[in-house]
Amino acid sequence: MLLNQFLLLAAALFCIGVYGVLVRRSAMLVLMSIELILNAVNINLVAFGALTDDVGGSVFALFTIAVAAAEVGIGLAIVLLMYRNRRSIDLAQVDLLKG
Amino acid sequence: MLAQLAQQTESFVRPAIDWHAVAPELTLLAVGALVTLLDIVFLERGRRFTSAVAAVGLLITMVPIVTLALDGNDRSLFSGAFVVDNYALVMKALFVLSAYVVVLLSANYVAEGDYWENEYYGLVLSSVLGMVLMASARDLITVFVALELLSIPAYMLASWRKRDLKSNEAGIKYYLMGVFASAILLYGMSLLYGSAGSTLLTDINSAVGASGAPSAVVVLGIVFVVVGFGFKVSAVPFHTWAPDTYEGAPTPVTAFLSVASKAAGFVALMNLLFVGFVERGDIYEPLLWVLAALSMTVGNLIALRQTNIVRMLAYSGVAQAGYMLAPLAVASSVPDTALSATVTYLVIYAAMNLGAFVVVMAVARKTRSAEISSFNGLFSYAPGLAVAMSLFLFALAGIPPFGGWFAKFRVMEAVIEAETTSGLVLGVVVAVNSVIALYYYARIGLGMWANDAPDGDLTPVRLPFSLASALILTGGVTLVFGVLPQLVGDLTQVSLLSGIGG
Amino acid sequence: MDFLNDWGLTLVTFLPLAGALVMMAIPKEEEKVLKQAALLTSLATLAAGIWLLVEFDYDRAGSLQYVVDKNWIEVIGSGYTLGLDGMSLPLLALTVLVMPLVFIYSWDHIPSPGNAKAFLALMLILETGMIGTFVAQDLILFFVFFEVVLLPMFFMIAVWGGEDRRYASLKFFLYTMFGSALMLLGFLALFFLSKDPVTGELLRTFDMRVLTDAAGAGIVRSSQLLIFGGMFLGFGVKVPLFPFHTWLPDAHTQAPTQGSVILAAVLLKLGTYGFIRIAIPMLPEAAEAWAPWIGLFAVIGIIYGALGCLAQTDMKRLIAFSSVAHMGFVMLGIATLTDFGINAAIFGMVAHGLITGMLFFIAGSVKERYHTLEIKRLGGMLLQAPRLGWILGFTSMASLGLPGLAGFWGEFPAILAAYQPANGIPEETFRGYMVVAAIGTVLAAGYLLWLLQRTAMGEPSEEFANDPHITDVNRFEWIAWSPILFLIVLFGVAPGLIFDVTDPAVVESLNNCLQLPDGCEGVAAATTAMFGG
Amino acid sequence: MLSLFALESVSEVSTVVQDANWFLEHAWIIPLLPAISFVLILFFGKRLPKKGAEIGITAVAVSFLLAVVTGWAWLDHRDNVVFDGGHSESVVVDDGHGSDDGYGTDDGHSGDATADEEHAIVVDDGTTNGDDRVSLAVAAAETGGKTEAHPYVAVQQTTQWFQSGGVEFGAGILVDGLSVMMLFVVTLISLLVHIYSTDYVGGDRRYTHFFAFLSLFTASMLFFVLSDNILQMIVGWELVGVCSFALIGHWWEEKPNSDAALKAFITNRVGDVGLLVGMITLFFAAGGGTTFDTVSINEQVVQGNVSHTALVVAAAALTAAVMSKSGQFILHTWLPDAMAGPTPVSALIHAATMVVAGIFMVARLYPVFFEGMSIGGSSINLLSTVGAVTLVGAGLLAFVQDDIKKVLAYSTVSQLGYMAMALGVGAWTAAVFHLFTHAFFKANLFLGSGSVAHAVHSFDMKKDMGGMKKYMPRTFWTFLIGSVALAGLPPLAGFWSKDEILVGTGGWGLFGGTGGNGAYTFHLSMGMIGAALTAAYMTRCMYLTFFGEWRGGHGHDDHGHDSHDAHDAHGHHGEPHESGPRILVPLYVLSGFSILVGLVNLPPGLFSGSAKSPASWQERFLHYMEPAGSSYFPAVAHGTPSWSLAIVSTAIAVLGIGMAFWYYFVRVDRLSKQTGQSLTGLPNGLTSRNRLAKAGHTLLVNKYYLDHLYTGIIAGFTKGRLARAAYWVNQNVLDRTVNVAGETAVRAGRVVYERIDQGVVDGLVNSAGRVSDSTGQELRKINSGQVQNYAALMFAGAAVLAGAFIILFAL
Repeated sequence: MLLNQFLLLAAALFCIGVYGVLVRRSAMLVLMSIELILNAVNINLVAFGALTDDVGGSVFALFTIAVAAAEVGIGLAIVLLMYRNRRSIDLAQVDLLKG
Repeated sequence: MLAQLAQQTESFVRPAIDWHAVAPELTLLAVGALVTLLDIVFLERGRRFTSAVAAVGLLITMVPIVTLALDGNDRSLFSGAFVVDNYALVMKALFVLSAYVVVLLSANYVAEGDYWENEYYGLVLSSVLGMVLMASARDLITVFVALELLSIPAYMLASWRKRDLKSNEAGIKYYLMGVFASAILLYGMSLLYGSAGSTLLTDINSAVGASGAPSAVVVLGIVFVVVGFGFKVSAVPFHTWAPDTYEGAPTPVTAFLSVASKAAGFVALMNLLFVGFVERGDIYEPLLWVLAALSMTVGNLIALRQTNIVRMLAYSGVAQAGYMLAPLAVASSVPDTALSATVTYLVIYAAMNLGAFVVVMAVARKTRSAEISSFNGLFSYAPGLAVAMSLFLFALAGIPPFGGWFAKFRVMEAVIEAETTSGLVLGVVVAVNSVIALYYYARIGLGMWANDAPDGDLTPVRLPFSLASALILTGGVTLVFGVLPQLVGDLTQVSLLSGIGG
Repeated sequence: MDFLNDWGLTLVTFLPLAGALVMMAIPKEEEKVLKQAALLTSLATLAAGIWLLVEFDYDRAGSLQYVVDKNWIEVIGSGYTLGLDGMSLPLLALTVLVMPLVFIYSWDHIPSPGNAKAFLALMLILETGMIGTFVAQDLILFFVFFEVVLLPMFFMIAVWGGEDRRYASLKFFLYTMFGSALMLLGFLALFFLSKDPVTGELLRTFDMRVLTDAAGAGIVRSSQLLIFGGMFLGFGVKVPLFPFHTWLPDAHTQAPTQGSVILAAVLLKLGTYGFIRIAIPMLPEAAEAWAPWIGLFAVIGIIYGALGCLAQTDMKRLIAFSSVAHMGFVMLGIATLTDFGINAAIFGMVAHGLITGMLFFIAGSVKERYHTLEIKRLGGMLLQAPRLGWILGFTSMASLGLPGLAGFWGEFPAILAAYQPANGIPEETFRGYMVVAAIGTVLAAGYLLWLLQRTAMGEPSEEFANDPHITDVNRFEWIAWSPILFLIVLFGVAPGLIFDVTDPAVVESLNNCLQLPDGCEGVAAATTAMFGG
Repeated sequence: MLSLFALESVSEVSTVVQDANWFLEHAWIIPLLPAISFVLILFFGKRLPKKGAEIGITAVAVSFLLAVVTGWAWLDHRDNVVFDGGHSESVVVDDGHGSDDGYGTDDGHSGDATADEEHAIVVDDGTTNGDDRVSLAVAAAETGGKTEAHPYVAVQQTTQWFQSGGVEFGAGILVDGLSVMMLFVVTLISLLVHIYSTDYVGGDRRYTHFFAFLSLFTASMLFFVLSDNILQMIVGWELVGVCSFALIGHWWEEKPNSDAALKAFITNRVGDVGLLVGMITLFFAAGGGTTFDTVSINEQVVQGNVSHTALVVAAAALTAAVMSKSGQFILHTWLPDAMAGPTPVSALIHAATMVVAGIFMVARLYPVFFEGMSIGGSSINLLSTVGAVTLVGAGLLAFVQDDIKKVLAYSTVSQLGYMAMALGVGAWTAAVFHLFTHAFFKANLFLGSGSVAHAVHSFDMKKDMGGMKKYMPRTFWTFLIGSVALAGLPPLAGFWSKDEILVGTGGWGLFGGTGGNGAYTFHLSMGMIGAALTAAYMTRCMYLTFFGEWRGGHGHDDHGHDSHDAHDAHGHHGEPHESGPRILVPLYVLSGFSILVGLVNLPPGLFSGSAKSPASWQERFLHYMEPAGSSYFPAVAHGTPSWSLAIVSTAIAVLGIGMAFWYYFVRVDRLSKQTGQSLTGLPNGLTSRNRLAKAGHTLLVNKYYLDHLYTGIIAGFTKGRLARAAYWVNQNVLDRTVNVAGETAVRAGRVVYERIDQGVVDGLVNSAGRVSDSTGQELRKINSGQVQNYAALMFAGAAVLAGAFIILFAL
């Protein structure tokens, strides 16, 4: 019974994260939303791991956290570049390449 | 306190490592480290030899791969999470060699640019390391780590030209879509882990493969995983990033993305399909059928209208991904043929596409533009290049005697061997699509031969040594695979099922 | 003799390719040397061809000779097998003969953008593709050569063609590619489904000989029909059969003279050869089911082609449409599935190759002199260039099927065979086809003589009245044309030369149909009902 | 006198032999010589002194001699091929046929002759002393006065041409009475035409071409005549068609000439459709799908083991071929237009030889027609009706022609109608005999008209001729002989052959039936009318050309609408003068034949066995020509000639002449003397009536013309309104339908090409291209550049797929 609550929480977090990515115009907030999704996944993993008291789940979560950190670093670097070149981090203006 | 800690860890027993199996990865790691070290030590002066070191390093990594191949028997470490079998070795060789060609491509391209050059090779090598790892990954965590290891450097490579808006935009788009897709993939993996209780693909297969209707969690898991890799492979509807990123990114990086990272995507997808949920064919076959048909048709249709050669090659890549997905759509009925068909296609596709990019870069050196019209009259001032480009284009279109025909033949063979109506329909779709594709390939060929050069200047194109050698390598491979397909046939006669059985 | 046995066919197939590679070495400027090299290669191939013909054992014409069987791609079970028998011999001879003549003709007729090196090299590659297709005895090898032919022809039309050559070349390439892609699906299905008639286990081979002996045993009828459908599309496009013919007029009108001659003389025969070598012997049951439809399309083609010709204003386009009509007769001969009909078809192929090739040569020379092929503007050729006029008259007589010339022996036996098709096929329908085909000959006389009247007879139009460079036939043209004219008469007077060679091979290829348990009747009921014969 | 002939029983065994007199065996040399001469003229003609003419003439002359000798050998072969003296040779009966008397053919020399099986029946060969006596017991007792001891044995030589798909393609010659007669006619007239053309076509630019094609024509006609299988007939048939195309279009500079040539060839090809279908049906139904051999096909038909429907189809199809080739009613329009060719061509091809090819084919395959049309016993069938209609129709049309050659052309069409009717009613010998005689006097007339036209450089009787009697007496006399022969006045040739035909119709019930195969009274009456018409228009033609004053030459310089003789170098004006010897000699020879040739086939009953015409003299032509009693000829009944019919037919001919004579010679002549200019007709009567005729609706002219009423009704009417109406019908209905057919084909072609080909079929292909192009354009919009749209698309794809698969599989 306990598991469902966790899964539901993770699913909710996941949807909020996705919503954030799709709607927010500022690159920073999109990055944050992605972090949100990744954390939702962590909850999932840990919940499953706990259910079957198998260490794999938490190991997987650890890896996810490490990778998420790396990604955010790179993400921020790229957004910084964007700011330096365009003076704004509004994703809507980024449409030079299309068609 | 420290002792207590140490005491707890005695119970931790170090897993036995078969160093020979891990040799390729280690050598790559060493080369990457060396390049970074050189960059730090020599700073500016290092510009000249970093690319040479990277190239030589890649060739050195081929040595352990070849020894492992000669050794012949499959090896498995970490209780099956890391497997080195023929299939893995072929893919590792493919990644390393395509990386080698990309390094050849970028040798003077990057040098001519005014950006800091050395990190470029470091990133490329680390990305290749990720791909090589992916080839042997048979465990969710390893797959995920390998995927991220090859993607993150790729995001940076995509936005390599810091001050150029287009490269920056390419980087943003690739990054955001990439991270979003891997998030979805991760979510799917977590569900799979949940239902199987272990991250090992073989365990997942036994859990997921239970007979009877699969639970919603399993279905969702599989779909999200396939979506994740669908992005990587640029299958429609997850392909939208590809054209913009290819156009924005520097051309060698585009070549790298379109060949190596797409191949890595396929490797991951195949690992999961053939090892992870091989019994669950009833779910992923229709899924992949839809993706394959969509990718082929949409990719080709959009490519008809392109005016920029790189965007056209992007969409052509999307269509080729569709062709490669086709055998996977009948994988459960004819697993071995499907696998070897896709692997063959990957190998030949790598040669053809890299060759095409070589010529694109060579022409860009003179015309300074990637527009298709800039190719007009190429035959009049650079007949060699024109013939080479025609060779690659008609290979991509699947016209014998160039390599592509055998790749497409193997795909059609797999699809027909399945003897299912969906297989047959997919075969017809492949046939129709190869005709649509032929239109835009032939149109460029036409332009090169029939039209006259833009504003008539006929100064011949001077090829630097590295570009020339890359051209000869890829051209030779494409022609040889076309005329003597048996070579690539022996190479790609692989099977993943033995992994589970063995 | 044994050199010939194992190297003969490989030599004759790849000699032109070797010549093309040698020409790569010669620099672009020395056109003369290039032309000599090309001519020399094609003559060497001709010599090799003749040597093969001489050594060919004619009383065993039914069985394959000079068989070469090496492995090529084991992984998909396809081998490098070549062989020559009565059916492919005349077509090989035709190819090997026409090519040197084309090279002689192009001695001083290199079309507009020049670049003789590429033009001649492409033609040599084309020759390899054509010869390869006729001698291949393995489905995949056949497919490869079948497609290799496309590329050089595409470039010849695209680069050296007429005004809207791009549209025509692309259309030609896409159309044929579509057909051959579906044909490949048919080959694959045949590969996977055909079973050994005796043991019943899967054959899994592309070797034509084995598949012909198996004759589609074990494949359930519906899939046989489907496979034959794929092959029908693939070959039908090439023939060109009625609904798939729209690429031919454009391709011919835009192609350079040499291109049209080769296209008409040999390329159209790949399709029909495919039918008699692959489609019919390997799937006899399906062949019977499809025969009335093939006959119907063939007959429509005859009338449709003729009506098309009557409407043309451009001479070359008219000749192209006449090819549609002629190939209609050939396909009618094939549709009867009798050895008499198929013999007539093969003869029709050779005759059409010579005659229409000749017509295109003349069209090319007229274009060379008048710079237009607009029939309205031409006229009075018999006055200004009498020999050219008479040759046009002679060839159009041959083309409309005047007995005593080659054309007649292609059409008359086909009409004769249509009276009594193989016993599995509805006879009344085919007798209807026979009458329509006979009416077709009248239309043929109509459009050909009308063309002759408008171009050759009458007074020359004032535009060209005293045009200096409308000269009569020059030296190279005579050398290039006289063998063809001689052969048209020779085959007209002594058709036995071809019939004796092809007859045993055709009987051999058709005897599977007779071995079917219920002969060919089994299918009759279904087809008559379906077709309402 | 009245005894009907008993039907001779038909022999079971094939009466064809391989070896006979050397000339009969090697008759194939005759066509070979002109063929060689064609090749020689083509290549070396230009350089020879006489520019090729001499090769042509020598070749035809030698062939003619050979033909004569072969004819002689045939007569000898026909006579003493049988019984030498009293004793009869013992005959080994062939196993298959249990008939009372078997026929044995000497197969001794099987060495050289390739006799195929069912023909060779071994007989203990008697002593073969040169004339290969073959002992044949007479099948049935010959009735009637003649003791016909000798059966009719043809000579056949076949070699295997090639073999395809189990079918034997043989090539060979079949020499019997019919072919020998044709050989003689073709070579003789061709020789005379050759000589004639050396003068007539003298200055022409393409003189050598003309002779080349003349030789080719002769060769192909001879090849056609000698052919022993129906395939060879088709080949000969079409080769002859091509030569006529080339020769009609000899002056192809003017469009009307090349139009005429085109029309001739295409109409022949229309007939060829019938020929092809007919021959193929025969090949399968009668030849058993293995052989084309005429003799075996005929035998199968005669023995009755061929289905009647197949025979009806074959006969109908072959009749269509005859209608086109021999200018029968519906498809005759090309023949008058073919007059655009030079006159020698018209004489040789469109009078004597080519146009009778159709008749020859019917004669050769007579059993097919006899059974197919069930000629014996019925009173009407397709062939005879077509013949009769053509006979009268063409006769009428001949009345209104101004061009002398057109008159003769329509007269040829009508005479061909005669022959077709004769064959249709079963009078085989009469038809062949009429063909034989007609060739001579029609060629004579054509060459005569050529000689006149040569002098006045136009063919238009009304404008440029008249009174030629004074200027060209010799041509006048030969032309007169020809016309009288054509009109059918006794003792000349025309009378005998026409009378035979009328006898053959068997319709003459008044004074006792004349026998024959059925009561064809309708055809008899048409024949009679035809005879009258022929006589009438020939008199008109004679008057307009030779009598009255010369109308041409003074003042008007235009040379008539279709006088293409202007091409001759020597186009001088001034008084017309007699033609040179090379034109006149052929005329003399032909008129001589026109007189004598009729006597060849004196009807037996006529002189009731009087000493003057002993039995051996009577019906020589029948004796030598008709393969009575042979295996490949049906049992045909022969009509007995009767006095009364002969007298009535002559009277009608005289009546025809009289009427025309009275109208022209008396009234027009008197009027033209009064008015001083030489008129070509009664100005007030005819022209006014012409207008009336042309209107065709107004009531008869008011009374004061009543005195003309009588002549108007009989002479005028037939000459005026009816003939003009017939001509109008011919031009506007028949001829136009042929031209309209051509135009509709072209228009249909354009419609098919523009609408269907470019529109539908090609359209589909192009539209497929356009559709994929535009969808490509739409799909491009997916890449809007907004990265968040991409993310949305991706997630939407994932969500949709997940949802669908869960619903499909998991629930």
